[in-house]
Amino acid sequence: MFRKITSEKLDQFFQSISAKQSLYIPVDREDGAAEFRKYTNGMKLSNALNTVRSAKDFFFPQTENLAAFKMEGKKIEVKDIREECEDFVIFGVRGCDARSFDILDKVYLVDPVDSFYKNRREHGTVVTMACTHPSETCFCTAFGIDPTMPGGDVTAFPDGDGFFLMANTEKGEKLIADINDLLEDGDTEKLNAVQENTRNVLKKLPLADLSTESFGGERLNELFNSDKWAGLSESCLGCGTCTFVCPTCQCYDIKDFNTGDGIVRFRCWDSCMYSDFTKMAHGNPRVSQLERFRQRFMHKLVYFPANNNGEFGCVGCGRCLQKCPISMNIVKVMKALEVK
Amino acid sequence: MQEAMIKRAKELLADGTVDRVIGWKKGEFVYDHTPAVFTSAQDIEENFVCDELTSANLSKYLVKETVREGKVLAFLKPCDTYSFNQLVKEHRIDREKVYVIGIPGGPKLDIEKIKAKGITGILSVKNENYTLKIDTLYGASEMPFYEAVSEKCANCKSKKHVVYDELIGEDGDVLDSGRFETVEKLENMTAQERYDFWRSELSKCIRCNACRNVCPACTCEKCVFDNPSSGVENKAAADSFEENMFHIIRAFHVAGRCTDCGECSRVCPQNIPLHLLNRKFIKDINELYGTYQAGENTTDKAPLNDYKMDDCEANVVHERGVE
Amino acid sequence: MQRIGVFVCHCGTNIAATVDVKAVAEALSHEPGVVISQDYQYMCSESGQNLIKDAIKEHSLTGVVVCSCSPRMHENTFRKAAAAAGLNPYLVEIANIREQCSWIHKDIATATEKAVILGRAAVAKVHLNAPLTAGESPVVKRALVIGGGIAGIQTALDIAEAGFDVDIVEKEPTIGGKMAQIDKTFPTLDCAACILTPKMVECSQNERIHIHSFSEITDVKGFVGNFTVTIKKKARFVDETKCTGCGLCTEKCPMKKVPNEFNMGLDNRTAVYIPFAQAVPKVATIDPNYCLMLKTGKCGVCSKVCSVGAIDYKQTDKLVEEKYGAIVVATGFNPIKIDKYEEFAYSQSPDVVTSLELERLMNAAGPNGGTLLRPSDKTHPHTIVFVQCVGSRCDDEKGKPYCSKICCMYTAKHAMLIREKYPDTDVYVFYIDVRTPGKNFDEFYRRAVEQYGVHYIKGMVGKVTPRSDGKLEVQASDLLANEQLHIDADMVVLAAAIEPDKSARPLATMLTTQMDTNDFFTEAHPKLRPVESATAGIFLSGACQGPKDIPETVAQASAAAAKAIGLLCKNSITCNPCVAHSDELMCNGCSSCEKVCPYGAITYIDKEFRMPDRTTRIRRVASVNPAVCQGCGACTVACPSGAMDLNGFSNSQIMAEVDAICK
Amino acid sequence: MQVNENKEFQPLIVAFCCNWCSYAGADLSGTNRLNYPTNVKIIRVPCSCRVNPMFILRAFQRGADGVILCGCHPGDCHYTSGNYFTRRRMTLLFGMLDFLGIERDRTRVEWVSAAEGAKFAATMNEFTEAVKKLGPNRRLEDLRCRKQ
Amino acid sequence: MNTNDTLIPLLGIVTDIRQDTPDVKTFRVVAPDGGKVFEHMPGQCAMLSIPGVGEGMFSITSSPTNKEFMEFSIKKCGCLTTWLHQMDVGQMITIRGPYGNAFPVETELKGKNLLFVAGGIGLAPLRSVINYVRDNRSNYGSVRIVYGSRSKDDLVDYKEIIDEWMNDEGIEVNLTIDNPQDGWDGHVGFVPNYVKELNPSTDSTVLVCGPPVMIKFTLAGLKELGFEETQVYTTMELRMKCGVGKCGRCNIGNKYVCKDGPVFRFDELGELPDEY
Repeated sequence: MFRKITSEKLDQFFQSISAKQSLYIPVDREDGAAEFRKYTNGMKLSNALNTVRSAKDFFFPQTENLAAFKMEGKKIEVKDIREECEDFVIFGVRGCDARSFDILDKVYLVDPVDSFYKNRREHGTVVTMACTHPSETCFCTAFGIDPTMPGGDVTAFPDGDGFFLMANTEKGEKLIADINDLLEDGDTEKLNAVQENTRNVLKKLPLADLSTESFGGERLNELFNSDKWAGLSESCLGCGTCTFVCPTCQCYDIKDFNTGDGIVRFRCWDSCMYSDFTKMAHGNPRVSQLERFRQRFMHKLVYFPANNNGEFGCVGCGRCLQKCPISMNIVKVMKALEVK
Repeated sequence: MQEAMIKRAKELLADGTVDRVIGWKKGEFVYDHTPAVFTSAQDIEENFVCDELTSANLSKYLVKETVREGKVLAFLKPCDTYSFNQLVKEHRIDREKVYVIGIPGGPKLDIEKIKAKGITGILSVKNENYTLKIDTLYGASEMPFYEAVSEKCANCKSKKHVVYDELIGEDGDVLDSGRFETVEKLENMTAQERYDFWRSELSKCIRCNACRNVCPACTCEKCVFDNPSSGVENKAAADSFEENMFHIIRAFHVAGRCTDCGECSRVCPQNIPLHLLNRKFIKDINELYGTYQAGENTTDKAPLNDYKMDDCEANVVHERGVE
Repeated sequence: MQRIGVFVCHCGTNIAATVDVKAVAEALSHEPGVVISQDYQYMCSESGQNLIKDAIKEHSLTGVVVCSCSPRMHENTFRKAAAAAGLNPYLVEIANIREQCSWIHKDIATATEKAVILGRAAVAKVHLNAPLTAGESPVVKRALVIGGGIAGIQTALDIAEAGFDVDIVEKEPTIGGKMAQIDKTFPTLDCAACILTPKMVECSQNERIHIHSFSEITDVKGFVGNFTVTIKKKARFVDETKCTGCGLCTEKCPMKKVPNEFNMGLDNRTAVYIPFAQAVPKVATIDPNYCLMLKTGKCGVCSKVCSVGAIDYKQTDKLVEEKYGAIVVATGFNPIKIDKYEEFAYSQSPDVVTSLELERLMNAAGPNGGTLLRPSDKTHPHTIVFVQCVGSRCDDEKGKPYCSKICCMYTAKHAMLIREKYPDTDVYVFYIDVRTPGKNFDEFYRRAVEQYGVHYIKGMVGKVTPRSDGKLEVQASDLLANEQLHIDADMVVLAAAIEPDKSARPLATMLTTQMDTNDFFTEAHPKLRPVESATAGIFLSGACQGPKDIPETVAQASAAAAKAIGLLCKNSITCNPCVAHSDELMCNGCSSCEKVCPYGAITYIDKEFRMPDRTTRIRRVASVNPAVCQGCGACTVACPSGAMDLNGFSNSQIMAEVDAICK
Repeated sequence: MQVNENKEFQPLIVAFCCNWCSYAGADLSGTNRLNYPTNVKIIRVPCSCRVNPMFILRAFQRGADGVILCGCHPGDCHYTSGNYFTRRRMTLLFGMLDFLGIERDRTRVEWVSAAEGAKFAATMNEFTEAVKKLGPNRRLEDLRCRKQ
Repeated sequence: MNTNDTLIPLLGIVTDIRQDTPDVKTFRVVAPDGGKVFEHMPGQCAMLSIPGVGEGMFSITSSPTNKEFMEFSIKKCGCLTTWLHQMDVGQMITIRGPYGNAFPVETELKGKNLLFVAGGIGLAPLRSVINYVRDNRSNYGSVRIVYGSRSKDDLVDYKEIIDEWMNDEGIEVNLTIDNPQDGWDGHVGFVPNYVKELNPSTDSTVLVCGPPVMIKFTLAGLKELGFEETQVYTTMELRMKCGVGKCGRCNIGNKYVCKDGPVFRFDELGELPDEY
């Protein structure tokens, strides 16, 4: 199964998918940045390498309601206000974001399983898109990701005038089967050339030689106690930009909102960079920005691999490199802490 | 410029005038300079950078720095000096603990504006006669310098340093900028158009707090939006109302204090033109209560802490612009 | 858990007729924390209050909501009831379901619904009420009287008589005010100076009275019982302590062409001067606008002739700060400027004068030594026309809407005096109405008409035209005879309206007292508290509160003094506990709050804090003086971090009310 | 928002009134039996300057369709200057709300003295009508708080 | 629809409230239809909440052997706990759990001599173990309880200690308070010092819970007495927030208190970065 959808038929392709289920594709915004939007007729697929917000939103949205409560006198009534999740397709997920789902799975699908996340995962079909023009900020290869083979339920390989589609899972096969009429056999030669070209670019990336050698669970205490953290964290603003654009950051907070009619309990993204992140009634175990900054990077580079067979909690998408207000990022941290 | 700054920084460190220097540190790429505190001449020699991409306003760091012992050397661009003054005025910075060297300002470049041209894989950016020569992974590109100038510099309000201990380079003048043009354009839209505009902008907000945390006017010990007992705490906008609320209140809290340094829009990962909210307040203040520039000095009464008996009534809103 | 009692008042049928009070009580009984919800005929009655008291005890209530009339009516009643039952009075909230519900709505269903919502808001608020304790602040046993006219003098004398120190601040070089300029008083026709000057002397001799003449108030801080006032003692270039008032300098001063204010500019004085013979303090003052020495540095005659060396050309304005427990405002009045009334030719002819100018022209100490002569040619006037209500009872912008009250009587006085002294003079008085309510006033007026033959003509003077022969051609209408009159007058006297002194408006701002649109001070209650301002500790004396004649002024002056004495007798006063307070942990020390505080209640202190990371840091934080704060809340909004909050009207309380109303 | 029998839109109006002038003015309109709609619910504050913009936004969030702020006439503030600050704050805030496309007629500042019971009633009648014309507040509401 | 998510709470009713100390109350919670809301093991925690006020993690202080109800001893310190302290019997609360691991009562502790060291509110999690051990007395060796508090009024569960624990065969209870007090003829002094004075035999397994300083010095004292870190357990439930190890707060190094804890043996903690 390796068939092609040509550029001319792309609209038809999107239309026929969106006729059955919600389809999300990356589109260009007026400000030049790309974001995933629900497909409607006439929408144009973005050429951007990546969206500002990662694709994790589809499975782990910034806010989601958990339950509602009605209070009367001493009585409490719990109400399930979960919205029925319908099938949806995300088209155009890059290899880095696709990997982030694996990482999120290791948090949310392990016991105790998060049913909200699971529900969304089950209903979502991920169509990835192979990269052709990686940016200078890309370093996914450092984490063993091949952006030319991004995985997902279906992979779309652009060859310049359309996409070759490859189903990787049953869900993917079903998706392709549904639109099989639109597909045609194509010349894979051009595709091979594109892929080859991409691989060459990957080798030339400024961060191509970034090494993860120095990280992982083994050096936990050594890295934790490094004297480099003070300098690295000193200008951190303590904002949540890196964590919110990060495809693998998954910290959350649970909050109650009084609607006047009752209480809605919702979950929302939280950031370990925030000064009150760990503040609880009895105190705050991470009082300084140094500790919070260290936590974020230790988590991705040390704690997560320590608990997950060496797999890192970063996918090298480069969003934090582009978006940090003060240009501090995981690459600078890795380079500062690495053992040469 | 950079050489002169490095030289002075080393001298002032050596003669004990200051014991540390706040400036910018080189990054991995041509554009990712990080504000940093230098304590050694060697570190300065190797890593100090000041070029067309060192946009970050260093003034706010001095709130933290002046709590510490000793004196710090700060390199401040004209716009940063306004923020600095405002913070001194609000007793947030101990002026005595800072040695201010005024340096010429922009125009600084906005790397996002280059990327928005579809230029990707940027390896180097050079300004040759106001044409940017950009070397990328995919070959060389070029674009006019001014098309890549950041919003805050494109509408620069002043090249004048309002406070300094010494200057490197010449001092400039307050400029007659067209910074209110976009605000005016919006004012002349219909209410529905304005509503649609702001909804499409503010709905992008991810509440990362970058705008707030970078803002030199937002130095509250505890922000109301982080404070559960304020009644308006919220961590993420769970409804469009909260998106509006956060930005309205933030703009209101800095109204009359915002120096229009432009950092909020610069750091917004979603490119929301937040500075327009602040500029709207500045424009209204200028028009209704007389021209006022926050940070211009440390003495003038802030417009919201002041009044005139014959101020206009609030219904002036009904009489202006387009409904 | 909160235990809240709700008490719904019928107010007879005032509430119950349009609001289903039982339904309100029933609906509110389901609100969170409400343990008892009752209705009653009259909650403010003794038995109604007992109902509340009993419920507080029986149900150990932690909060009380009374749905009744406006809190402006009975908040205190219910607070006292709660306190009597052992509940902190500030745990009581009122839902105003009478003035703001039952009295304005007709439909029972919607009015009831609204009453429930208002009650709900009060319940939501009372959940967050904190017990408050009113502090006490000491009373400074000293009073300040602003203005040294007859009002100020009388007030000061009365306060001093009661045994308290009192300061008079007078902006002119001498006390005495307008009364000192008046020739005779109505209706007794006794000499004003003869009854005023002994009082002035008494002031200067009473050791409890301290006169700051030629001084102004520049700043007032503080609050009832504890005002701090900055007084600017303007440089008079004469050492008050040395000057004996011998007057030699005034005789020798070469600069003799200075218009004499005391005589309304009708003659001249010297650059160094004593306003009038009986001035108190009798101290010379140098007018820097005219003094050659001060202007050109060449002269110094006065210094040379002064035997005690009192002249001091280097003297500068001096600021003194004093503390007072009470302040009495007695800033008085002035006749309005009448240049705008071109029809009366005031600016064109010196023979058109105001009534106050006439007083000086007739006064023995006046420019003509008491002989009434035309200012223009110093001849004896044979025909004098008085015009009433010049600028009074006037709808246009030139004048004042109110009646100046004293004009009718002083004009009758003038007419009578002229007719008595110069029987060959014809006197015409043009009036709209003659207003003579006052003891012996109408009799006085009738005497002028009947006994002295003054021609009272109901009508208006349309135009006064100075003629080349020196006569003033007066065109007027006689409304009763319905005819036009032409009178060739020698003099025209205008009864100019009176207005508050110009210094009153800025003073009101400093004192945080209210004024009406005419700049008269507003009394706390027009009927029941006529000599108090709405700002505690500030009292009103004399014409600053409204036009008054001398006996009324003196009566009010004594009344204000009595009020001030009542305050000064207390050792301390209870403060309002609904004041602002700053959460030091959140305060940025940015000074925004201080800038908007009208009372200067906020100061900054450097305080050491233990930071979360166990280090310590010294931070500048705001601190509110609860005795000074009046609880307006301006600071709470100026504070961006929300560190500043207001007791009794806290952010969370108001938001709870909003939430409850919008529920 | 309340919906009555005939389904005519009934706006919810929150009125912040200063204790010294406007609240007394509201009382006076009651004393004089001057009608204004039940839509108006009054919150008493010591001075108009106590009203934080957050309270106004909060009211809109929770379902108010109009917010009006009443204080002493300029110059008559019981606390001397409170209403002057209010005037500047609200001018700027309302300007900002307008800038964001929120209907102008949903917000208002009105000076009502203790003697102006008639003005209070007239103002409330007028304001309620104006808000009624605008219909329910949609641009500044919180969907979670919308009444079913 | 699947509502069986661990973040969705169940309901409980507070059937009894006991004022233990001036700032500690013990709440008895049962399911709305009677019985326990869920089963647990000693040392596990539950998330209690009043919607709109907040959620909070509390160790379950009753023993699993109690088949009728669960109990929570809660010190007033924040917004939620203040609310809980103000509520009346009959109030519903939401509850989810149980969370975290338990003291290894069925494995490593079995057959061992046990030394419980508690300070202040730190007795709450240990009470569950103590009563579990008392109810399964034959499975364990000797039991000694060292419990101290600021004053005698601050001793939580004091009545149960006197009436039951002290009367049990083979249980030795040693109480201490920080400062001398009228009506107190027992030991006076800090817990760590008292432990050292008592000089317990090193063949015991120790369960410590209390304020961080107390734990620190107790551990040091035990080491002086010859105890190994492998013999000492503590619980760190104060670090738990969401309860399921996903919200990102509870980790100490790569260990998640919600999942790997809250009960830790000191040798395990020793390997972790110094962040607790």
